Amino acid sequence: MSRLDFDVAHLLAGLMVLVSFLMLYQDRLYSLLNTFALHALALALAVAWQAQIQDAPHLYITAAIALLFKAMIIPYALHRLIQRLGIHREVEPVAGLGITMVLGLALVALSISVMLPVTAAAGTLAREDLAFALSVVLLGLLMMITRRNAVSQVVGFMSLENGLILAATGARGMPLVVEISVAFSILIAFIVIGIFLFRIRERFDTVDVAALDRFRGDRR
Amino acid sequence: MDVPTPAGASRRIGKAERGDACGYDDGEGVRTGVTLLSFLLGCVASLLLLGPAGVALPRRLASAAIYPLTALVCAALGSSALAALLAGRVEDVVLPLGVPWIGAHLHLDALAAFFLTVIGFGGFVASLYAIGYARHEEEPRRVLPFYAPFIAAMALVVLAADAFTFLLAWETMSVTSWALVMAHHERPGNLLAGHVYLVVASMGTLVLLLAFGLLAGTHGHYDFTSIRLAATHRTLAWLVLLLVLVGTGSKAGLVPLHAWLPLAHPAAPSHVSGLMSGIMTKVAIYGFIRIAFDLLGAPVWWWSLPPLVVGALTAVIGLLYAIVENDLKRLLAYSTVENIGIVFLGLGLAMAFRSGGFETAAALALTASLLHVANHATFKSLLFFGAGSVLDATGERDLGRLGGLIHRMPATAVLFLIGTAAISALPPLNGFVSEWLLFQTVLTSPLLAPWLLKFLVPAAGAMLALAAALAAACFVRAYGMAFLGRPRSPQAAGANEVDVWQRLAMALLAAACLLLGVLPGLAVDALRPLLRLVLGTTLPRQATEAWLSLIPLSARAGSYNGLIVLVFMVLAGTSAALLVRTVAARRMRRAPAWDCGFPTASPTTQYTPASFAQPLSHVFGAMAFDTAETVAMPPPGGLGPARFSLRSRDRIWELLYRRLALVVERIATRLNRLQFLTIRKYLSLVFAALVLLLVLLALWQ
Amino acid sequence: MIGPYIVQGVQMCLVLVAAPLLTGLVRKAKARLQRRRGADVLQPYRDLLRLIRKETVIAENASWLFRVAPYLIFAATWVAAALVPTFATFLPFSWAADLIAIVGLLATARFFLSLAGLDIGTSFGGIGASREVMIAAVAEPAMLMIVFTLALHAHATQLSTIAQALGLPAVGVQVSLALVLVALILVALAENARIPVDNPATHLELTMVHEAMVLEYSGRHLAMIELATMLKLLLYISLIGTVFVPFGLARQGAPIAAYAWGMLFYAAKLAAGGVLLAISESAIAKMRVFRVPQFLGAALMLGFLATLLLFVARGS
Amino acid sequence: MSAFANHALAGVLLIPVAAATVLTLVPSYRLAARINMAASFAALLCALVLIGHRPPPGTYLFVDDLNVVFLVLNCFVGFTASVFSAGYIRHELETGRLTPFYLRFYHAIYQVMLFGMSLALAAQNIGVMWVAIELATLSTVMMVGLYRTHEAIEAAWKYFILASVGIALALFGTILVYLAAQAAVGQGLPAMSWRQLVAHARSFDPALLDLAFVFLLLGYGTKVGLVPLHAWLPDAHAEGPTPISAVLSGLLLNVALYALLRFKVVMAANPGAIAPGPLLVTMGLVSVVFAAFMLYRRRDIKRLFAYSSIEHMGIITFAFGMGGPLANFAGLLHMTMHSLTKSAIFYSVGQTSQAKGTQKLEEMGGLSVTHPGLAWGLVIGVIAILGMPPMGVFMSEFLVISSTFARAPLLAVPLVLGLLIAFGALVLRLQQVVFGAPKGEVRPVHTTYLPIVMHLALVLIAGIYLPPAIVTWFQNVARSLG
Repeated sequence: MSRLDFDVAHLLAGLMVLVSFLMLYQDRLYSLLNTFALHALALALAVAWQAQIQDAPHLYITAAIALLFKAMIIPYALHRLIQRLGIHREVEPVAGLGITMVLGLALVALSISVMLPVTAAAGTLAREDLAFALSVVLLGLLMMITRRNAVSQVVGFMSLENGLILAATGARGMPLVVEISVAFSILIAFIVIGIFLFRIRERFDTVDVAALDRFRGDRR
Repeated sequence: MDVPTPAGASRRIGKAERGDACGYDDGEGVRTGVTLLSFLLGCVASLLLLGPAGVALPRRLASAAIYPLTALVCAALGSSALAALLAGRVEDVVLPLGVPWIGAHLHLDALAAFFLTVIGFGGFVASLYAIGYARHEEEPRRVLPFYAPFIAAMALVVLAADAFTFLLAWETMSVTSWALVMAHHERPGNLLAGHVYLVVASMGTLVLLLAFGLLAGTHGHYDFTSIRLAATHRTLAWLVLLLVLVGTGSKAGLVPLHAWLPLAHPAAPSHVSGLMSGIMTKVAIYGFIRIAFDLLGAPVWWWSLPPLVVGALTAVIGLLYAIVENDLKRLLAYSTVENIGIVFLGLGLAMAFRSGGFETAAALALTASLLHVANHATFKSLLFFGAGSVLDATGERDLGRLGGLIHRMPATAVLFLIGTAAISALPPLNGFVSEWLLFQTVLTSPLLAPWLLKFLVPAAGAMLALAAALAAACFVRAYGMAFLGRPRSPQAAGANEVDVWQRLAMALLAAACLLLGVLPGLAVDALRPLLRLVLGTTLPRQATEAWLSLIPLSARAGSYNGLIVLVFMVLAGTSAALLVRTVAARRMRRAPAWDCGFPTASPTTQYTPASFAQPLSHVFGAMAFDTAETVAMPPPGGLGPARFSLRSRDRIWELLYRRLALVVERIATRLNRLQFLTIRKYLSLVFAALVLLLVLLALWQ
Repeated sequence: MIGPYIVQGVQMCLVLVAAPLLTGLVRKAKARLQRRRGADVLQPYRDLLRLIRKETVIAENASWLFRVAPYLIFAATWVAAALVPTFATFLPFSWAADLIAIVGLLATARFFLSLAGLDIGTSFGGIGASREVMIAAVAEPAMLMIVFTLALHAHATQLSTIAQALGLPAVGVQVSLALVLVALILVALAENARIPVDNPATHLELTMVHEAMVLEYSGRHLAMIELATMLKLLLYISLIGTVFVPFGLARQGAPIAAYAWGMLFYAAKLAAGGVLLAISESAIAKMRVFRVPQFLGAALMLGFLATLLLFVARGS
Repeated sequence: MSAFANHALAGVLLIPVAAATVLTLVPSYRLAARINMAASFAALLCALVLIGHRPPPGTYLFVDDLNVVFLVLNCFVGFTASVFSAGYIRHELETGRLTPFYLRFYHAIYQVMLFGMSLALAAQNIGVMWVAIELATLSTVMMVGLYRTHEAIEAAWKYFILASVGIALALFGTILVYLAAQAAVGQGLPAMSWRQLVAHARSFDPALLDLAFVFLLLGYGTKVGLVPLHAWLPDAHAEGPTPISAVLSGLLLNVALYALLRFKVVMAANPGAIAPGPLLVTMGLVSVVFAAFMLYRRRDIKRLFAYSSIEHMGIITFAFGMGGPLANFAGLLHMTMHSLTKSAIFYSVGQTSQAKGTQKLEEMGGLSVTHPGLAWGLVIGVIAILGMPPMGVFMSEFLVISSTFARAPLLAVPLVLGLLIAFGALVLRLQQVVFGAPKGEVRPVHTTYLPIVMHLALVLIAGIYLPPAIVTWFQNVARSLG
């Protein structure tokens, strides 16, 4: 594998991490969605590049799914959703942005340090790529738990899942990647539909606005 | 420290090294086929089958059929076990059940045979009694399916020769008895009784499980033979001993694990109460003997401390509760606690002597305990049946509402009187014999070398004496309040004698009390194979003594002959009576009792149970429970009554059980918050776990 | 070989005959100490006879137990008394019951006496019974501790053996024995319902223990109980005599003369004991019921102390 | 012969698919229920065939000693649950808690669920297994939300989100395993097949394996319901229809556990990797103790037993974590016994709550007076799950505790404490429901005892006599688990 291929792949992966940070940084839903579209785009590019360098054409399907589904349909659907349900436009972060950023940096550091002992035998690409993918995953999870807003939580989950796809495609010659990405797209579709069906406005916890008492397991 | 291992043990090991099928020392017994054992197992199996029959058979037929059948099977069980005991038979069989690669080991030897005898005859009498008693049972369906299996489980515990089978039977015993306790589930308090009982029981089982885990080692040799051969390390063995004491003590009712006993035993139907108090506690004692004496091998002297101390305390504390108790059946249950304490005291002495290498003294102590086991089984069953008859006739268990029953139910009164006299250790009945033997044992204790024992043993003797005296007091009160005086309630006034089966059962037990008391030598002789099995030595044969008197050590040292005492008393009494009748005026007149000039003496002017116990609780009460006596006098010149009220709280219950419950409750409340988090918080839990593990990983590498 | 059995028989009759005499002696002595002439020493016999002859009155709701109890009590006490060596040791039936068994027999008597007290269902019976068992609950352990100490001295609970062992000059005077003697006296006072624990002569119901229990008895029943009480007193005094003054006791198969000496010694012991008792009774006042446990607790402590001392002594 | 076996395996997987497709078209409830039962029964028969004859391992599917246990158990409980659900759903329809509209796809989804689990178990390829487990999860989510009540939807939602995250983590772990394998086995499918993984595990990169195991533990651990990943479990059990609760407790948890076990084997085969034991033991202990305390404050009977499931999953994980032939044997036995017993309990609980018209514990009481049959079922079931003889759970707990105490006493003590605390709570609730004066209303209910009886009978027999065949089989598996 040529140096260039490696650098480009590396670049795209790094780009995704960067965009994840950007997403953590957003405080308005629309801009968050746009950033996520960007994230998905980066993923599409990365996957496409992998398809190219691994000359594994089936990965193009994954790339296409990423491009169409995640970069276009989902953000659009979520836009509609926000309008339809009249969700507050701004995200309510649990912790301040600064803290979230620091946490994110710590996570990236953690993922790299965890990946360090991995021997090069796993493939020159694999180590860095995995480090990035892991950071994307962790950042997504961080986003899910630092945002109160349902939509932003979904977005967090989707970015997490982008990280997974990145890792999967990064893994040279991994079979079933397409199937997995499809399965995941179904999962996400379910979530979005779920939000729509159950008219979840603010956060995952309150399903129905009509019911004021929030039900969590046994009543106290 | 090195201890002279008893001859029996060493021989045992030797045999086993020669690859003996089972490392037992046969004593004078002969290893035969498995004829007797298979017969016993047949009895057990049929008892087990009687359980489903209790469900399957139509209601009327079931209650009519189950108890007689159980009685028959139990009689067969008991008598064949007695035969096995006398012959000192040793039989093993391994069934392909239980833990697959071990199988269910079953083993019959003198020790097992003795306890089987107790179980068999206890079950027999209880079933006889039940034939009559069950006529008043409103819901036989709640009793019948569990009654026979309960007995079967007890028998199986005694026959089991591997840890799994033992615990299986042990826990089955708990479950079935729990079901029997819950038979009258609608009575207030029985739910609590059942709960406490089952929890304590399973605690005991788990503890025993740990003990067996230690004994079996990492490779899981659960059968007793290999456990016996694997020499457990001394300190480890001590841990095992403590665990076993807790495990079996929780079932036998050692203080402070006794709390369930006075709740559960009275809650069950009376024939079951008799079984639980008279027999089941003995099975627990069997467990202790089997593990502590047989499996653990030669003891060190300080092993004997826990049973000795706990036993002595239990003996006294149990009675202190019994003395102030107003519920007849609870009173009996507390006195069971006392007797268990006495037995464990004897076992502790036996261990102490054995560790010192004084086999004969150990044999004496063990004989005393085992004899007390048999005796307590008889008179406690008798007393519980008596209480059951009283309950039948009056529907009352509260002593404060009984009285005068001696007129209404004469037969029960006589039999119950014999029971009380026996349990109060009065010669010439059987209770006295075992206590006498125990005193003899205590008197041989100067032999013991360790100083601590030198001080503890006489103290234990004092406790024993105190217990004996308190027992007499307690049962004078019980009998006097229930049967003597004038009826304190219309129910008591309208009581009627119970039916013939119940009387028959009680009569059998009373006869047993008298026989065991008059001819103790025979009972002691019957135990000789057992002693040889467990200790490797025996006591001198008693049956050959002149006049069948009991001479454990030497005629000069001390001897007792119940027969002669009985004959003398009878002669003296009758001759006196005849003499007086010849001399005296025959005239006899009935007149009102002396009333100090207040003719209208209502039954309420009698001494109540509380007022009878007042001096005793005044003297001893502070020891066990914080009693608060309050006397409310009317104002000078006021005509209102003066009221005396006694409030006594069980210290152990308050300090131990309630507090434990509180702690669990508090922690539960704390943790319960985790049920009510938001999804985001749950996600953060997952996230935290992930990050934690990753960090650990990063650090580890 | 019928001789020993005759001796045994003689002893049984002896205690029966001597008991009222002893009581009479005590009463006489007390009367003298109180500057009264007092009744004749033989008065107790007359009383018993009179009681027996009298018509018996029993309460309406008295049960059979009430009527059987006196004979039972008498029998138990008599057997107990007959088994204590009086003037000779190792009688043929002496091994039928050792000291513990004797204590047990007395306990039997007490057991039935308290039951009889409860049988009528009057408050007096109740008072008597409950106080009696309270006293017994402390007295019996004390007695057993005494038994322990003696048994540890003699390596036996067999009274004859004990007497023999303590009779040896080797024993000499020992602390533990002294303690035991004191304890035994205290217990004896309590068991026999003597002052300061109880007053046999009182007729004020609320203060009595023993008398309250037998309040309902009359006629021959009362006679039996009185006789049993006298026997008990005799038993304790002869016990003390046998154990602590173990002299002049005739061995089995000894010549007649030895038996005669034994008789004399025994009579002397009884007389001395009786007089001492009378003196103490005239000297001390009766104590409150609830001080009795402390009184007997002292006995218990003494007994226990003695036992410990002995254990330690043995151990070293 | 192998062809026959192949067909059997195909049957286990395809019958549910076919049935699902058919069932989507069947509008009538009664017919659907019958088809459902028939299909599950057919699948069970195929699974039974598999015990005798193993098909040769394929690239995507295979059957070996380990997963055949789970497969048979899966199909068996699936069948009994379908029998139970017939009566249960009928009652729900009559009482109007469910309408035919909601039930339109109930049976179809039921079959899909069974298919997902069977596939996950029979999968040779870790990717296929992952997809299958996700499928099973999605279908159960729909089932949990069946009642459309506020609580049901919320429970479903909670389940859905947490499970999705868990699945995502599991996928990441799977990818890592592939990466680790790829270097040694070479690219492509072989690098994802169990047999290859186990065969070459020792030449894998340990660092990658460790990382992978962390993600797999958390990912599949979420579905096992280990504390602190358990949050979805109680609500999903409590709010879904009871047949589904039984399936969840009896099967889905096992499937996730199965996945963990497989990966544990791989880990164990690699000398350089961290020992998975301590992690499993810790999580197991935490789950046991935590669940034990949580039992005390439960108001809802199904949630109560859901927590007891967490407790038992903890025990099983603990046993496997301890490792060694004895503990592994005990773990396998306990897992089997637990799924049989717990599903039996849920059957009786479901009928009980129908009979009492509520799931609130405090509104129940005196069941033994009003419904003796149900009371027997419930009592025996709970006695069994409490580890009381003569039931099978007793034997497994006996082996777990005694073997542990001999090896590591300090680990056994908290375990025993947890068991005891849980014991107290369950007995308390059991007595409250079964005994005492009757409480709550008494409704007519179509009691179907057959499933309960079948399960409890099996548990009873296993507690007294384990056939040597099964024993040797379990022992082989236990040895392979290391």
